[in-house]
Amino acid sequence: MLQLLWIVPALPAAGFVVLLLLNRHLSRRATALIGAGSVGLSAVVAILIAVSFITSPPPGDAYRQVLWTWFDTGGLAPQIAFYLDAMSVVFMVVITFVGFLIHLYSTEFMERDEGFTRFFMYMNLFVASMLVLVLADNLLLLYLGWEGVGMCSYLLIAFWQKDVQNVYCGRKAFIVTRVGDTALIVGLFLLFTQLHTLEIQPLMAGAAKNWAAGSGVAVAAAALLLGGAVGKSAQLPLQTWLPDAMAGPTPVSALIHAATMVTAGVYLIARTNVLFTLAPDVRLAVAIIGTVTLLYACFSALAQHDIKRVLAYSTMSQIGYMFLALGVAGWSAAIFHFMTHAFFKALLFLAAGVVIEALGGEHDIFKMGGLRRKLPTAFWAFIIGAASLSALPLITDGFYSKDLIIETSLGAVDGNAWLWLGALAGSLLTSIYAFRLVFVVFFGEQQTPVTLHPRWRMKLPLVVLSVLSVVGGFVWLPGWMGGFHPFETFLDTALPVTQTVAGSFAYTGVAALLTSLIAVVGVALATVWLVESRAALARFAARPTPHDVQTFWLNGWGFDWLYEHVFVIPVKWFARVARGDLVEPAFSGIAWLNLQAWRALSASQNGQLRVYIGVAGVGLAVIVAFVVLR
Amino acid sequence: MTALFYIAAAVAIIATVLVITRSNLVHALLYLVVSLFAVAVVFYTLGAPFVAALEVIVYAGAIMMLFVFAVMLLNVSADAPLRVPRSAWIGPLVLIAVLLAELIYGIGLTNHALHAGEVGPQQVSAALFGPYVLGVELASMLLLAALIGARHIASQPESPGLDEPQPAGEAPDTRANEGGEA
Amino acid sequence: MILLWYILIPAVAAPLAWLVSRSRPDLARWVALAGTALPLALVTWQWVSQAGALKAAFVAHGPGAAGLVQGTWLADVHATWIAPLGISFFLAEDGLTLIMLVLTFAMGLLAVLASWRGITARVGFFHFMILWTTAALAGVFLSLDLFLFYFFFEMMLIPMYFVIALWGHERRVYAAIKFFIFTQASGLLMLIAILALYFIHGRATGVYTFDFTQLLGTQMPSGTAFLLMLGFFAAFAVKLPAFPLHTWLPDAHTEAPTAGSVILAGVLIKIGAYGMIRFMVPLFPQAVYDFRTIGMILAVIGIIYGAIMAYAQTDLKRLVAYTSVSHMGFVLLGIFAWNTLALQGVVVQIVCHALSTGALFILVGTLQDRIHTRDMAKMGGLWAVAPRMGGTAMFFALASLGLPGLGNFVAEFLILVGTWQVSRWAAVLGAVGLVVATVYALWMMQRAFQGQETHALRFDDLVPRETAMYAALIAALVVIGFYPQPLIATARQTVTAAQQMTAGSPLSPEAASAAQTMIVDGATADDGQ
Amino acid sequence: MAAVSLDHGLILAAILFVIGFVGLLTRRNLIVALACIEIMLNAAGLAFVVAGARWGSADGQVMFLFVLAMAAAEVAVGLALAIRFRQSLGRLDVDDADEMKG
Repeated sequence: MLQLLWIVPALPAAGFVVLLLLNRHLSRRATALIGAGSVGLSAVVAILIAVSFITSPPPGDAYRQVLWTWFDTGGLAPQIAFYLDAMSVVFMVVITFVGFLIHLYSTEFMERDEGFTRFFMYMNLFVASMLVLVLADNLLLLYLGWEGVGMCSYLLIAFWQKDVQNVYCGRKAFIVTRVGDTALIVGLFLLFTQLHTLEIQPLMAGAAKNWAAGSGVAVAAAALLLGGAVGKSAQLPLQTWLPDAMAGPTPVSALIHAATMVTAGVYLIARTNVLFTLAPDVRLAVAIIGTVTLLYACFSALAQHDIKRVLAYSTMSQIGYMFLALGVAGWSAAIFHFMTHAFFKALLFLAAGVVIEALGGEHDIFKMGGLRRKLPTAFWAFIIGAASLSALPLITDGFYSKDLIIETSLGAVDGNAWLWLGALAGSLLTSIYAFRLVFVVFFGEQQTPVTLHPRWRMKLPLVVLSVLSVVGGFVWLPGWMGGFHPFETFLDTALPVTQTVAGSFAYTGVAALLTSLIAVVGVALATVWLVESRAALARFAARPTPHDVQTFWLNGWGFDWLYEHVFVIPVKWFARVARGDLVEPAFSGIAWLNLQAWRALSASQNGQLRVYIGVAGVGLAVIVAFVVLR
Repeated sequence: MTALFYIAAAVAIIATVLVITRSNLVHALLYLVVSLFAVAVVFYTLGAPFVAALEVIVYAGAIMMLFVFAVMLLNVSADAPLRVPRSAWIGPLVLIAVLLAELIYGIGLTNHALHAGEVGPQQVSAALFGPYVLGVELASMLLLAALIGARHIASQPESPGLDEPQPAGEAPDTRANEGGEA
Repeated sequence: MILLWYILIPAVAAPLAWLVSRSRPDLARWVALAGTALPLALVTWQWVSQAGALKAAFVAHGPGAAGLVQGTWLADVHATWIAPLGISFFLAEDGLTLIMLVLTFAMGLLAVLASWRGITARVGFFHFMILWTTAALAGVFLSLDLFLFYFFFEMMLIPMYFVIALWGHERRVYAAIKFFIFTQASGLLMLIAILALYFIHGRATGVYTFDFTQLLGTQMPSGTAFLLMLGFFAAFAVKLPAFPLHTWLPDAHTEAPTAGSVILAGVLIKIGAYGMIRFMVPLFPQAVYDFRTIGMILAVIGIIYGAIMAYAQTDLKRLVAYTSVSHMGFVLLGIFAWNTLALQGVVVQIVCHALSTGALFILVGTLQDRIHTRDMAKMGGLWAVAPRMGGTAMFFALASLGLPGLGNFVAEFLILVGTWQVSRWAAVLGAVGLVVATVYALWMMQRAFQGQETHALRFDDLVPRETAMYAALIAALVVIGFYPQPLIATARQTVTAAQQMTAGSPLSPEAASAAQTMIVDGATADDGQ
Repeated sequence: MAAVSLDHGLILAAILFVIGFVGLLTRRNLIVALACIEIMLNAAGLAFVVAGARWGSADGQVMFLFVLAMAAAEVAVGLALAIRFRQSLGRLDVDDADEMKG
């Protein structure tokens, strides 16, 4: 069964190729069938492989499949090869399965769009690239997938390319992530030069063997990889592209900018955990970046009007949690949160997509309202998603994973109280903004009429994801709930076990109660402010200081402004100044000098015969003088 | 013979000076004939009777005849400024004074005696058709080319556009005024 | 003997094309097609049939063999020509030559195809020029006698000048003269260097010869060697073009007809890289080593400056031209890094840049034929009008920015990883160039193809002839992106031999890697404490 | 026997030459200019003959003959040009012939 591994990425890739070649000759139905079908088949194969992997683990708990040698020169011989271990199984299944649900959803969501085929082409290519990323056996192939998803992200954000604003957002996403990618590829140079391979497992073994913990080269390598991860996962300071990425169609946001691509950074760090273990300083940086980002994103989310931007900031903040987990060596916890987050965030986005579609493309939450009765499926899906995002205790999958991260941030050997407090504060803010969204969108007065109701292909994914968002967390229950944790056991075959401080406060029921309480308090606060005393809130928000703060948060804390002035404007200025080429004057200068010399000499060529003779006479005099006086 | 040389030299110089100073073109040409005759005498005093004869026949005879015909054809007397303003002489005179001084200095007044006796037509012919026969052939080519060229140039019909005759009214005045610089 | 055919077929087809055009202009196109397709088929056949020989040559003469010796060639022609001056008619072919020949004929073929409809004036003379260029280019890549090399080097200049000056766009004469002066002036510097080398070698050994294999290892004072190296560098850097000698390129590319741009970008500027690998570095390894820092600085400036300049342009073709400056910066970087990885990267870059940039030029050409402008301000939203063209442009834009999975990425990665082992900052700055490449490539797509279509332009999408050309190029780039090994294996022997010629100098990879190891060990030891 | 020295002969040639030269510089009439050229050529021929006379050799005279042939050719072409000049410019002023200025 495992030998079929290559089929998993090959199916969506084949879908891409077929759609590309037959582009114009396919009906919408056929396009949908190929687009969604290839991913669906891929999901089936992936699940079969996962089952096979779990029931009869291959030797060493990892399976490696070599397709061919990419190239071989100068000691560098990366292969087109896939590597399957517990972590890649999780990623593979989530990507294909959630990917399939979103494709299914898209067949209805995009059905009236003129770029229907193009959409599925890009989506299939994305899924294929993402699978290559998570299955890659070496870092170069991983980089191929990494850039491939970046490109698809660009193409899909800019999908409605008639609007230049969308194209701008796509470009911004690609360029900002590419800044991070540059750090990653430099990291690859460093790793290859030092360890003479790019294959991940030997690389990690070699690093562990040759490098001392905290050595400069390990820190440099880890820091460079972190740079790539930060760009892709929209963490500070390369986070500015993600809110703008919401310009793409909603299923794109759900698949790429919530469930899968943005978590590639998490995957990369978890995959190269050995390096990060060797570089404690960088790992601390990961934790700090995660915590700061999650708080930053929570505050920004509170101020947004655009339903998708709220969700984008919430994605950023949830990935911040994952980074926090990675930073304190909670590898498995981060992967766990990745999975639950993929379920509930895809759910939220898809539900938001239903709302947007139903209201004829309206994004502003303050023009929604009262949709509870009109769109019950979306409402319940959204409630479940928001509850999961807020980590309401026991009944949501978000609770189990986020609670685990909060626990780990204090209870792990590398954890500390500051990170823990940050995580708790984030939890409170998350519940507030999540339920602010619920209350503003679904309660109160209806502002815009509903024009469209979702049919089964949009409803089914919502239902499935709702169920998963509830039960998805039961695979890893906390210690005080009985310690049922098959997911952890499974991941432990691929990832190091988190070192915890025995008897830490974090693992007590009291701490769990505290985190649960905070989530509930957040929901309660949102209820009070938005349902009971909305007018008072509006009055408060209208005051100068809160208003300024809100604007500041709305604009993502001025990062766009900063980057615009530090990078974009100087480069544009230089480009404008240098348009005619700065070197050109040197060469035109030579030409100009020649021209002047020509002018001067041609002035002597005046056509006056007697002047010529006179000059010849002078010349004669000079020559004769030279001869006779010598 | 010596005296004859110096007299002939003096005549040649004076006549030549007159050639370039006369404003009447025909007069100038006649002085040129005088100058050429004087040079012919010089040749004779130098013991070269053959070239002296040729000087008279070809230069003073044939070439000057060409000049006179040309003058007659062109009716030059009605033409262009033949009188040269005094100031126009200054520059050229300074220049040639320098040049002449250099030449005389270079020649040096060392009184090399000339070879006694004359070199007659026989010897000249022997040399001409001996070692210099190639030169003679080339000279004949040159003369042929000149013949054809002169015929061609002089007879070419006027091509419009390229050579437009200048308007006759204003040109002479402007030219006459600026003649001084040289 | 097969080598002679590579030069003779296009050289004979050239006057033939001219002759037949007098009676039937369209026949000239077919003659030109045959004149490029035939040698292309021949060289491809040779490549396929001699793949084994290449491998054997590598195994037999590979590591440890004493450099470039006769017998390692796939084929050679060695005839006396002007014996008293030591000039011989010496053609030889190895892996790199083979690749360059394939490229030459493929680009010639593309140039003919790309001008099938675009060129209507003086059809016969145009194809004469194209074929003549092709023949001269084949000669450049084949000759190992420096005099012969210079002869072909200059011979190719003239038809190119006419192609630009006669069939170009608005400022064609200016561009053609600029191209000519730059190339000619720098070529003369190379001639001086060649002659100086000839005399130095002759004085030292008594053998006056232009034979490259004999001139190798000529002893001379380091100052002299440096000056001679600069002579070669000037010629090749202008061709490449390297910053700051690049300013002829945007003008020439912009004004040249499509076929001219394709040959310029595809093959002509690659002579710079080829000449450096083949002649400059092996002849003067120590001087190149002394020059390395400056060379790398120029390369890095070229990468980033070229990319920013591309971003700054409003003329689509000029933009593409500046991307060449940026990409050739990578090539220069790889050559100065001079290790296996970087050199193999250079070879792949040579091929992939020809394919991707050649395609972009054809694309701009087809676009210009249809809408009669190259000004991006007058475009926008063209995707909606011609989606196939938009998709094709997107593909080549992505190739241009070095997307993994396409050949350009393999090339740039190999170059940068090789450079990293020599100079870290150069590799990092080169990688930054990739970000700027993203900026210009996407900016180009936005200005020309995306956004609202406001100028009410209506024109045909790609016709089958064009689709076939692009499909071939796309396929080639994807194949190289995922399986560049045939290219790498073909060039391996050349790369190894070239490196062995410099084995005694500090440029050799052994010396570099020894130094590198020392640094690493030192760093590790320090950090460990 | 002869008190005529080589130097005097050469000086005579030089004087005639520079007189012709000054005429060329000052006179603007094309016919006079041609005449001046004849003077200069004649002076050159004189120098040849003088030099030949120094050694009693025929070479000097042979050279004079060549000069003579050249002068004949020159004056033929020159006068033909003068006729054309007159036809096209209406005058014989050499200063009118400045169309070849750069």
